Amino acid sequence: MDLKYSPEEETFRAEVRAFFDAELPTDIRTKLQLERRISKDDMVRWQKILFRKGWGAVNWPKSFGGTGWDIVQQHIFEEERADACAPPQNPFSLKMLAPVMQTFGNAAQQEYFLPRILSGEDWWCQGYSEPGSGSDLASLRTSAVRQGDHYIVNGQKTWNTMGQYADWIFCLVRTSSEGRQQQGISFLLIDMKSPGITVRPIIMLDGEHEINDIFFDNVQVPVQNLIGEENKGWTYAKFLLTHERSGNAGIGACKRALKKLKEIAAEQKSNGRPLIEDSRFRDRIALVEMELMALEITNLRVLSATAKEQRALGPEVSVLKIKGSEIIQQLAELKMHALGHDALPYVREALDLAWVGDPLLSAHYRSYAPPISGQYFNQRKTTIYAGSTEIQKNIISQMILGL
Amino acid sequence: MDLKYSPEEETFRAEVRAFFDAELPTDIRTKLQLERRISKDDMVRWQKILFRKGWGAVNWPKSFGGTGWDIVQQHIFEEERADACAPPQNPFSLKMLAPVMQTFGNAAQQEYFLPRILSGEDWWCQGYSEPGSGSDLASLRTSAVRQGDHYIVNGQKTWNTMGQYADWIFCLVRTSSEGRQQQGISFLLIDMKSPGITVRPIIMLDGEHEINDIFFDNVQVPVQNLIGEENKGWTYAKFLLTHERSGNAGIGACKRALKKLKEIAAEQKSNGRPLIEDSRFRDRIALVEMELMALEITNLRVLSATAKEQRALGPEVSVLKIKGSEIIQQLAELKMHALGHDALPYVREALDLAWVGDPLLSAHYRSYAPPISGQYFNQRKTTIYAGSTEIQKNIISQMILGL
Amino acid sequence: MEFNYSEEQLALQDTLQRFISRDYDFDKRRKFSVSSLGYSAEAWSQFADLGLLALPLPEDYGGLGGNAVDIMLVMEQFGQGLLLEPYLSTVVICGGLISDAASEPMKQQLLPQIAAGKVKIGLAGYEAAGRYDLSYVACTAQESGASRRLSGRKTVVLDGPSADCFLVSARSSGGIGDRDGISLFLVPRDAKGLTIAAYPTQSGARAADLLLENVIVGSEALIGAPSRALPIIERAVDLGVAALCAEAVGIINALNQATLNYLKTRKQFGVAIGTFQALKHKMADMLIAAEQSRSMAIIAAVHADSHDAAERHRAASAAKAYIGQAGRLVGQHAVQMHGGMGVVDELIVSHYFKRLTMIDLSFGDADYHLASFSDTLRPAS
Amino acid sequence: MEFNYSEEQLALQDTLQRFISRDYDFDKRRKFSVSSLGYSAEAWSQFADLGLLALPLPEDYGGLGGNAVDIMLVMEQFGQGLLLEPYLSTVVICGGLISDAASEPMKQQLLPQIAAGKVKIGLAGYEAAGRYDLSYVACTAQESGASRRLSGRKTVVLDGPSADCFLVSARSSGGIGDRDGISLFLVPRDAKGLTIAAYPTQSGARAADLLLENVIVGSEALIGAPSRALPIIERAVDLGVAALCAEAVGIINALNQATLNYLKTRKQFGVAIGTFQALKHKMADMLIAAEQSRSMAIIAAVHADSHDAAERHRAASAAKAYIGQAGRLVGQHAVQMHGGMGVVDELIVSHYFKRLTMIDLSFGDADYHLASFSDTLRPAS
Repeated sequence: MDLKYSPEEETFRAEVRAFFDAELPTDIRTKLQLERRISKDDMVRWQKILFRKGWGAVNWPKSFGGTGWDIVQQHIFEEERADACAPPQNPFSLKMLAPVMQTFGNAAQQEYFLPRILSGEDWWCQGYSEPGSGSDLASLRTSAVRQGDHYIVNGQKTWNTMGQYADWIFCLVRTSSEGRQQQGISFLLIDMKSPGITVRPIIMLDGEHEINDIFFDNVQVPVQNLIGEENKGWTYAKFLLTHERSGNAGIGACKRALKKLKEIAAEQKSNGRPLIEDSRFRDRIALVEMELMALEITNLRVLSATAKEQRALGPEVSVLKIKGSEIIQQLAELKMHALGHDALPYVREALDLAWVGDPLLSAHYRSYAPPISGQYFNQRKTTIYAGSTEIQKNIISQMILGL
Repeated sequence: MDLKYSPEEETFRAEVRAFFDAELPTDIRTKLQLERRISKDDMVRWQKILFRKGWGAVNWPKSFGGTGWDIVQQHIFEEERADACAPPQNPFSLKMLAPVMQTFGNAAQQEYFLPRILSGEDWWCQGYSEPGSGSDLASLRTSAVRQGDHYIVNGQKTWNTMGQYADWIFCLVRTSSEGRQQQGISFLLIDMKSPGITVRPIIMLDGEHEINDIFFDNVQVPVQNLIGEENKGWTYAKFLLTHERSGNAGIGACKRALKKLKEIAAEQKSNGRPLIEDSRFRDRIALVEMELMALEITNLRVLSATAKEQRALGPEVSVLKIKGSEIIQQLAELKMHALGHDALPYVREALDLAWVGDPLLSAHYRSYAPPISGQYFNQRKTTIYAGSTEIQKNIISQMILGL
Repeated sequence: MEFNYSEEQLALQDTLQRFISRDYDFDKRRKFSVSSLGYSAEAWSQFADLGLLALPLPEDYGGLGGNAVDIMLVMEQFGQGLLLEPYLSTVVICGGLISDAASEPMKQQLLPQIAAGKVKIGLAGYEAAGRYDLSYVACTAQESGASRRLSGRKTVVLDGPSADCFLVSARSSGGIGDRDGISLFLVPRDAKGLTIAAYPTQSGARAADLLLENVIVGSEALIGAPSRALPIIERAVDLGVAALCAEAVGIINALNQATLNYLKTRKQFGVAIGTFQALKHKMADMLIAAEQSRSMAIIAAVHADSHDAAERHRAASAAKAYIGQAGRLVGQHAVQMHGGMGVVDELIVSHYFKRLTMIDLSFGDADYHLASFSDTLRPAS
Repeated sequence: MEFNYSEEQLALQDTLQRFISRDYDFDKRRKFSVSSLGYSAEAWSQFADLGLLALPLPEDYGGLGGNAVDIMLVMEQFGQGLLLEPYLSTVVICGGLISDAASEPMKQQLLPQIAAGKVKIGLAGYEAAGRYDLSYVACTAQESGASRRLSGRKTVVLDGPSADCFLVSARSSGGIGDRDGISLFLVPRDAKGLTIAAYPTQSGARAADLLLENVIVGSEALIGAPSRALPIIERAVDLGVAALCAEAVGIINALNQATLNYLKTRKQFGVAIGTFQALKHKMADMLIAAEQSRSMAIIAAVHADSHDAAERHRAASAAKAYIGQAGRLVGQHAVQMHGGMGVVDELIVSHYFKRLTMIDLSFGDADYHLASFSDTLRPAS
């Protein structure tokens, strides 16, 4: 038993870190350091930089232009990314759609779409959930009716993240009402510029616009945009969901948030002394840090076992998803509590890096304070989306415990 | 809104306290103060003293020789009892059987049994649970077959508390297998001296003998020992269970345990200083004390509402049972943690007041330490018996929330 | 012992409930929140007409002589309706403080005005580096003849933007953390040298930071004895804490009701999600938390009028700490059980959740009050 | 990175598992526990034959030169089987301490004996008033010529009744709580002036309190530098803590297995209770706790051999604190889900529960180690 990374892995980490130091644009880095808003443009700029380096898709096989990195390398890359305050890449195209397309898509689809994802040319979003179908995804009702060379799509998708920027959307649609719900579902690629698509913003509880309702009114979709076979979409969907869950432990993001929490607790004062010297608050930090220490090893144990056994990630990722989301929520909550009264102000403009701030507001309010309460509110979603904690526990009790 | 007791109630409290000061035998008081074993004899002695005072049954109407006290007076009596370190009375006869007998029993039964309970002459135990029937009580299988003037009883009861001392046992038995499980149950009074009864001790995890298995092998029970009607026993059983749950908040016992915890935390040392000066441990005490402050008021709110509306206690007692059992468990756990290493020794003899102790053992081990770890282990039962916490939550969600 | 509201109290509760459903539904509340004022001026004058603003003030000064239990009843409705008006600041805390400790002329001048809804006042008692400690006062009050010159910063003054004047704590003597040496002054918003940085809060109300640069006030502006103001400020804040606890209880019950309805109506896998035992038991936990929180709010209210400062503060801290934790449990469960619908701005659920969170963070969070309650368990040595 | 045991380690694990199922089932364990010795002398000599006792000791002294991960593997099985033998005291802690710091002759004398199962040693490091603080040493070591006179009390010396000798910490200089001034001495059980009060423990093993009255020891009894023994004691205790964490992980997994079986077989209301979602989700929480605890035990074991004292102690404290909490959750849930069967002496479940509880209370409970981990987060100032 040995927790040390191999010399090769350490060299790899150094290379990644050096690259981030050299290539990550300062304005983007600063935005992430101060946890301010980042734009689609920021993310695309970064994707193009990674693409030039040949790191456009860290989870793809070389054959499709990916890095072909093993699962530990991907973990190291993600850890360094978070630590370097580099933006995440678009997960919908790289982590969700691409594996499906590479496994079930046809040559034409692979040749056209994958390079455009890699280069940052196309921005993809996801069309899964519907108002009536959250945890019970298979009950979806958006219909696609075959008419000649097209499907005519009607219905509504919701909880669509960053669709307001998207060139394309991949959707689960109902192409048959025969048999079990799961049997009538197909996987369609839809051009967001198609007539009949309306994007309606959904404002989150933190006041930000990151998700949308998307309405389809007789939208024409060429049949060649069907992935795999008609009515086989549920198979592809489940395949995608496992890939989505992988890496959901978010160790890198948690470590970054813990670091930030400690900085804030050292800055904030309680009765004139640094808050972190208050043993009660320090204990709260300690409890989360211990949980994170454990999860980092649990995560690596799962990854290395999976790698060793050459298999896809199994239900054990539910453990990672549950713990990872709890930890990131607890860290967000502690950051907020570290602020005390200073968590109360809500200054939307302050979330833009450009904002210079009212000189009257206490100094820290012009540095780390503005995004923090909003983050706590926003992070409540992490135990809800991508399979709520309740769903994950159902998966564990059924697929691991056999209950 | 007013939390103060009325002058009459305060006078009553003073009277109760004075009585305990004057009449409670010192040896019994000391046993409870030091949380040592008490014997059946101690409890019977105390019952006779209460009986002489006319306080033999605080929850009975005057017509049956009870005190006729209202629900608040009963609460005050119980609080003072715990605080004075007086023993509890036998709940099986006074709180469970008696109300059933007074409501559904016939005159002959009432005239024969109730006075003997009051005077401490008869010791009763309960025959409800069976190995296969815990939470699912109605599935009980112990059978009573009518033969002339007798029922012939066969089967096994378990989790029988203090049956080793009992003169009588009241049992739920199956007199019919027709219709729904609940419809074939009857309520029988059985003389423990009857041939065919075997009592087998069950040792609890703390090493103590407080419960038993009771086996019935063709036990003859005169038909006049049937309560109410044959096959109507389930109605009486449910009636009894509500009465059992009432007062399960155990405020008095919790307050007494909290007091003890604080004494121990003031005695025990951490690095030479009193443990209670350690803010981390003190916070643990504070959290339970707050919970208890709240429960005391919640309990009184329930009692006074019930009294005002002249009704029996409803499902809200489930709230009291859940919280009361959690609090008494947390207090037992904190008492154990206050001991640190000193919680490890297990000296059975030390639980007897007579034991003088090995002078070598640290002094406190001859005062408060011996029973404490065992109490923590033993108290785990409180969230299991009389309707487990899970059952109580089912009751709340069904009967209060309508889920 | 009596745990129910009196007839008059129930009548008032009923009036408030009807007012909210008629004039203060969630859509209206949303508009008030984003209006320039940040609340409804109309509602405020209606509160004056209803006698709400006079309720806790002494009868000799145009008040109705109500007590902390009356305030509890009102604040519970403020919670249910997520009302934005500066009742806590102006009526409960500053009204209480002035009734308690102000000079006769100041009472004559201000209390009838508060009752009539003509004057609003904010408490400027906290400073950034002091966190929740009212004795941390770096803001200075220098004598210059009969008057005082105030200089320093005050942070997150609730309802500050709409206040006509402020009660400002400043140090006449002693070191920054000393309990002695703190004085309290009435400062009009237009005072020379006073700058106000206004902003919205996370729960849709308004607050402000204050900068005082040589603000001159006369001796008539003094409230309570010079250098001896901390106890009266603490008393008013305990009263405010009890009121906040009642508001939280109102929200907790509203959230439980909303969640229960959602569990009964939202279907997944073909059945109402309220049929899943894991959610049933969580809902049961929420009910228990609500009942225990109400008991704590009662304790805080009943002791808030007590003149035994230690007992009063102990009750307030226990209640605030307990309800801070219970509110966290209920708020997080309610959002979680609403799934996606719990994290969008559209439904009131997320607004209840945010307000509960901000209540915990106001006037000392759960950990702060746990600490001050815990310290009372120390054996007097 | 490698998270699996090596081939040899797996072979050893397999041997131990077979040993337990053959010679140490629950009924046998019960007999050993109430025997006069309190454990199985036969098992102990088998451990010697299997090389378990030599495992972590240095090769130069008849040991096998194993590391903390080997100990982890062994202790995990000790947990699974609720083994009672004094492995932790004699081999892990005292064996480690002697290998680490004893004089050459003492190593020559004791280590081969330990490996052969001929000598058992207990650590007498704690005193009643010191709680979990190893620097709290009131027991005195007075110089008298070449020898020392030891006087004082030591509390809860694990496996003390069967120990042939003790490692006793005593103060040569400084105040009671000072880190400096503590020396460590080897004291035979028959030493004149030493009285041993033996008793069983709550988890079925044995322990003792020691009274030392002018116990004379020569300079050859000294372990490590005089007055400088605390760091070597702390290192050995960290090793013991890592071992206890592994034992706890063994118990946690055994409890989860037992509970899962019970959920699948116990029927109520006509169905297996494992079909109730509330219990399913609790069981899922227990699985998560077990996985996280294993990760923590690995961290503690891998760092236990580190010579960076701060890093080693930090890992040990984090693991002990985390596993203390996780063990509490698993133990209490397991008992609760077993209902009445969880609180009786008859089933092994309650014995696992009691052992987990006592592990938490040994060598510092969860709160103690949380505090010492938390203190490492203080910015160096």
